[in-house]
Amino acid sequence: MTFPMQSQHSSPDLIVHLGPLTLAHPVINASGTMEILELADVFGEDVLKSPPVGAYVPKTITLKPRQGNLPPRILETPAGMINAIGLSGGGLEAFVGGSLPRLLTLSCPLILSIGGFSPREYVELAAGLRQALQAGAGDGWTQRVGLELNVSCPNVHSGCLLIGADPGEIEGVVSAVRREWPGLLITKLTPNVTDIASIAAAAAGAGADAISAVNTFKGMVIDRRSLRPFLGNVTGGLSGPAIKPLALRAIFEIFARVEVPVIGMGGIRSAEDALDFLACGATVVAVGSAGFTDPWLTGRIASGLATSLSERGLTLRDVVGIAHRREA
Amino acid sequence: MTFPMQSQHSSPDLIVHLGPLTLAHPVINASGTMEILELADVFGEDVLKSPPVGAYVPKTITLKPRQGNLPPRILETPAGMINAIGLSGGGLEAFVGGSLPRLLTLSCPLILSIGGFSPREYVELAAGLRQALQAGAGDGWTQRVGLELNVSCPNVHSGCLLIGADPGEIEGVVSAVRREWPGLLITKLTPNVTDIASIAAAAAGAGADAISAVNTFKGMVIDRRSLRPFLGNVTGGLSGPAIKPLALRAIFEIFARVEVPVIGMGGIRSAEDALDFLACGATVVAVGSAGFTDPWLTGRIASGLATSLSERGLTLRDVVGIAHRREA
Amino acid sequence: MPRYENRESGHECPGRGSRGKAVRVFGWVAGSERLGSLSWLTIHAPGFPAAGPGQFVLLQPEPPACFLPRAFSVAGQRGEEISFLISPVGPGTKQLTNLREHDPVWITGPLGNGFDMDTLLAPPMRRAVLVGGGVGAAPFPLLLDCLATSASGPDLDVLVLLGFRNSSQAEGGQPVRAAAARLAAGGASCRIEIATEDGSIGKARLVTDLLAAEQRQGDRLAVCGPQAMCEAVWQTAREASGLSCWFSLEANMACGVGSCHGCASLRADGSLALVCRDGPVFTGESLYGVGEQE
Amino acid sequence: MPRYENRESGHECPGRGSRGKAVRVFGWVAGSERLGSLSWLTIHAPGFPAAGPGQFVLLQPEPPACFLPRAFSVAGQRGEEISFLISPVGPGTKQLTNLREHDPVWITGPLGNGFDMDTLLAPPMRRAVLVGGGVGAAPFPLLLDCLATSASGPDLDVLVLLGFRNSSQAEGGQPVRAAAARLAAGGASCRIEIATEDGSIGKARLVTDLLAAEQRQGDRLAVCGPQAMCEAVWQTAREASGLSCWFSLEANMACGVGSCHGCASLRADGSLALVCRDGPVFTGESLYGVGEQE
Ligand SMILES: Cc1cc2nc3c(=O)[nH]c(=O)nc-3n(C[C@H](O)[C@H](O)[C@H](O)COP(=O)(O)OP(=O)(O)OC[C@H]3O[C@@H](n4cnc5c(N)ncnc54)[C@H](O)[C@@H]3O)c2cc1C
Ligand SMILES: Cc1cc2nc3c(=O)[nH]c(=O)nc-3n(C[C@H](O)[C@H](O)[C@H](O)COP(=O)(O)OP(=O)(O)OC[C@H]3O[C@@H](n4cnc5c(N)ncnc54)[C@H](O)[C@@H]3O)c2cc1C
Ligand SMILES: Cc1cc2nc3c(=O)[nH]c(=O)nc-3n(C[C@H](O)[C@H](O)[C@H](O)COP(=O)(O)O)c2cc1C
Ligand SMILES: Cc1cc2nc3c(=O)[nH]c(=O)nc-3n(C[C@H](O)[C@H](O)[C@H](O)COP(=O)(O)O)c2cc1C
Ligand code: FES
Ligand code: FES
Repeated sequence: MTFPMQSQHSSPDLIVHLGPLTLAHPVINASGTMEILELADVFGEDVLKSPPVGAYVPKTITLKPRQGNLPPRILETPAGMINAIGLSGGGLEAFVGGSLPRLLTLSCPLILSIGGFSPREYVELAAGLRQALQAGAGDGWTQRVGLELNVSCPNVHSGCLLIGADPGEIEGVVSAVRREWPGLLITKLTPNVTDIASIAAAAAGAGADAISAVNTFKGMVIDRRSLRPFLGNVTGGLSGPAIKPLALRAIFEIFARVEVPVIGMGGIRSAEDALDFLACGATVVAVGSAGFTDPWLTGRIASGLATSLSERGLTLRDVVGIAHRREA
Repeated sequence: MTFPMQSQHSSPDLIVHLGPLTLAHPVINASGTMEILELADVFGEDVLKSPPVGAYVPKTITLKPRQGNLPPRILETPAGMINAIGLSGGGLEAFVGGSLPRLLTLSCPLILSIGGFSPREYVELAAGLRQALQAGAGDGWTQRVGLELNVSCPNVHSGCLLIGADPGEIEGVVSAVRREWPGLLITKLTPNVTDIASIAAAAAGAGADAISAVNTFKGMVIDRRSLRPFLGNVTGGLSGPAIKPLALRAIFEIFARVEVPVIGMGGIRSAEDALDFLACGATVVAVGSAGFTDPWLTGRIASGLATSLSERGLTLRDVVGIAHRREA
Repeated sequence: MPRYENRESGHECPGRGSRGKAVRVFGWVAGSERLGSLSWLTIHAPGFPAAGPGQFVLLQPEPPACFLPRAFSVAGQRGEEISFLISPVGPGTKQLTNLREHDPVWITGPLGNGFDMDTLLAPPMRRAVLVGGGVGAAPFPLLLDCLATSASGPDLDVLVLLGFRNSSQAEGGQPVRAAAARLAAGGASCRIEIATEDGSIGKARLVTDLLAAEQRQGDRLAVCGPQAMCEAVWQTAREASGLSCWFSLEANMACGVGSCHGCASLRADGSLALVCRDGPVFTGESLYGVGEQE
Repeated sequence: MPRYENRESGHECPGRGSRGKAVRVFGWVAGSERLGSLSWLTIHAPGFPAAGPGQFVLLQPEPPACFLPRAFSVAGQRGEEISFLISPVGPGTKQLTNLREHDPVWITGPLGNGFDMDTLLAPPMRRAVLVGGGVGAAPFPLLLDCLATSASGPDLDVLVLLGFRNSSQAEGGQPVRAAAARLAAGGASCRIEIATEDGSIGKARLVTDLLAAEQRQGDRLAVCGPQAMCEAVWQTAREASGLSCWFSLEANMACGVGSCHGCASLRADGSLALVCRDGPVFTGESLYGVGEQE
């Protein structure tokens, strides 16, 4: 099995700090697009020993178990894909009892994504995870585990998307979770808004340590035979290279507005794409749908970044936000 | 030169009424993407004698002449393109004195698109065009000429985009123009908003006879060499197949909210794509960027629609909005 | 001589033990043949492990015409040469069937559970019946080769029922014929019946007509084909008694490995299964339940 | 024998009168040859009218790898066979240079103004100097063929200066050589000089070094190449007196016909020209002005 050279993608040039977390390189996976325990089942345990990601982000965890939306749930679209999974998973208890202990053995930091259907649910999820980590992860766990608030899933019919589109709601959720969660707190934003930068500012103002953007763009597909909505859920979220220019614009605007670090994503499939996001202001980049094609893509992109930076004679630090500065 | 069979795309099955206008078929061009007088210069006058479009929409007219943004202004993106033209053109006077008389000889209806930098400019533009048409287009011109308010261009730094994102501003502009313009009045919306349906409702409430959607999605591209913004204008508008799922969702939501007819566009390049938009609720569809590849695409799509409808045993009327109804 | 012909049935069936051994490797086209409206594509995939019958792979040519790779049943394997039976229905399958020798292709697999040979052959074994519709015949050459190398190979009684739209699609059945001949050459009893919907071969009938005429108590059915055919097979099979059925399902996939949760399929009990991880092979009971026929 | 060799210079140059006569037709690849790092692609385009030198077309293979077609100078024409010199720099050009015979391609053209032969040859005509950088040599085979068929053909004095990155790219100059030979065969005086940046042919120099050494008062320059080269040629040419220069520009294009206003290029006076409609050929003065050299 081809595996990115560990020596390259953990090269010191690529180390980034995201609050208390230290990442060997700035390329992580996007929530919901890489289940590393499933990869281990299919490809073998090696992936757990040397994960290709700078930090690992599991699928968004909900309070209760959820099946998600009815099929069909995905379809390829021009240069992208649409999905309407609708947050499926075993819920908090199953996660804490099942996956979490195994994930805590990973050599890279862990960023846990949570999604609630009310502000209260976010708080319960954060509190539940904090308790589990305090009990099972040993001292200093806040240096290895962060929390991402998914207030941006377009595929559930109540709750998080509505929160994600309103600065006031965002403030409420973020500040409530902030009181429960001592570690790195990230807020993941939806791009389906008029002004994403002001939502980012609201989240940062309420105590978010970092902003993650973008979640998917709300779209739909028509079934060619019936001329009815193709997806079981009618609408879904668009991702992949198709949305990259839109995501870059969002990162550019957020970086210009807030001081906290930005995790950028949307259509990344190469080191060049990753550079684009760094240039717009992302400190860390995430690979989503393109990782379906190649589960090791994050590692390959990290290697490519190292090469590209050294060819350009630039450091990571030089590049982050460079698109905001005039040419020398 | 290959030309769509006139017999097919003016087949009576495809005739649509858009307010007082009668279109031989429901496939028009999107403003700014087909300059029919230029086509005549390059390919010959035939295109003026039998235009491939159901109605012809020239580029958005501004009050004063404008050069538009600095180059580069366009780039291909995955399954699409980004542009930052920024409304270039000779302005109202040049249009009225130059192109308008020739365009009035077209055999299809004309939809004039205007863009202002303040509500006042929209009113002046509408009044100027009305006067020119009253003077030069003969009685009954309102049956041949409509007006589209472009309140949605993402590539100019003041004015229309701001108007297009705010229901209150929209109401102001539409109702002011409504007083000046006796004919068909269309409002073209930007998709760069949290809730496009409520903007559509505001426009319809203020007197718009139809809604046109979508204009381009605001995005940006990074120059690979300099890592600075590629476009002269920093940001630009994304169009093409990449955005089709997003545009369909917008049409679906607008149709569910307003009673007036919808002109749907965003990534259409085939009769199947056109059907998707009709199914979501568009009465008329517009071809934008895909027409750059083939200036006769509108006519071909109309032919394809006729074939596809007859294969399915459906009329245009059956199809419009069918995605909102349960399967029989 | 076509690639699927006249080869020894040399495939060592790995059983269901191939989990944890999948790879993603860069291979190339070793051969491509039109079989009527279908195609037989062979990829040379360095280091690719032995696939079980009913397992699948993800294929993506380089450069790809599509964003996502596409899923295909392993139809045959000889060491590092993996073959597929492909129906060109859209851009992904069209690109694959138009590839030429040496064109590069990424291949990920083997994936999924596949047919459980131990259960299929568990005593009291009477007869294995393979039911395929169209390109659903794809997993059967490998399945037949695995039967040929199984311990009970020479004692087997195997019936293959294939339904095709027309004679052009039926040409896609040739690799199945070839594998059946190899199995029979080893001493097993193996018969193939073919139905075409348009009657271009024999009279016009469906594969379920063949099944209704042939099925016997105790038959073990391995089924692969369009959803409507699978449901019809289940209805037909329930009219006989004591039949066991395994169905290989399709679903739109993105990752193929359980990461995306996109390939969900509804089970009889209302729960959702992931076709790539929990399948693609499911028992008839789990999919369609044991309730009354409507 | 390569396609660009040993043919009569049979092209009837249409002058600038081809506006209004462009077509969009479905053609196919009649031939494709690698010339070092460049490619010579010939499309059979039924009904395609005669193109003038410096005019361009839009090409898009079917199915296309890119959303938009790509612009290419017409490099040669024999009736309905149109040839292009292509440098594979990105997905569009790579798809084109990888096409094989009979592969289908949409072609739109001829587009743009092209070099104005009447002005180029207007008395007092001294010498025509063709200056090309890299794939900027593309329009010259057609330009030379047009010169060969022009009234003053046999009396002409023509100098061709080509700059390439290295010897591999310089192989792309062969069609220019072949056309120059055809022109010389008709009696004209025609010489070619080649410079390579890495010195892999002769010593390392730029095409502007050649120009500086060769240029004479009254030369008429037709220039095509990267933007930096064009500017350097303008600076060099202004050191001699009485030179006239025409530059063929590139710009990202979508429509190629004046519909999208995307291909704008800044002129010396601060106004914007559309490269596809107002160009691609512009005078040096209009682009770079007549002001002082910085
Ligand atoms: C486990 C498994 C095994 C498989 N094995 C084989 C095999 O051995 N051989 C084989 O040929 N195929 C096999 N398939 C099917 C194969 O994966 C698909 O045919 C392939 O993905 C099609 O890709 P495409 O790009 O050609 O078509 P696509 O364009 O991706 O179309 C895919 C399917 O979706 C439908 N579709 C796409 N868009 C729409 C829309 N807007 N409305 C309605 N329907 C739409 C199409 O009709 C088509 O059926 C298998 C699938 C699975 C899951
Ligand atoms: C009138 C005219 C005539 C021409 N004649 C010829 C000819 O005869 N032969 C020939 O080979 N070419 C010619 N060209 C150029 C040719 O059209 C381009 O090379 C072609 O469009 C490239 O397409 P592509 O898909 O291969 O590359 P693309 O990927 O489209 O790249 C196109 C160009 O844009 C740049 N680019 C793309 N994305 C970015 C980014 N994010 N940041 C910075 N830069 C970027 C690339 O570096 C490249 O130079 C001509 C162009 C014009 C306008
Ligand atoms: C199938 C699928 C499932 C996803 N699930 C989640 C999720 O559970 N939580 C979340 O925050 N984002 C989820 N996303 C969004 C991605 O994390 C990411 O924000 C988005 O896909 C954009 O990145 P991409 O274009 O690289 O895919 C999902 C995306 C896809 C395609
Ligand atoms: C180059 C270009 C120029 C455009 N100019 C205008 C314009 O002048 N007025 C306008 O209302 N829309 C303009 N648009 C937007 C289109 O009319 C259309 O709304 C958009 O491109 C989506 O359709 P498409 O995906 O089919 O291109 C322009 C789009 C492009 C690509
Ligand atoms: S295809 Fe991704 S979970 Fe099955
Ligand atoms: S390329 Fe569209 S105007 Fe020139």
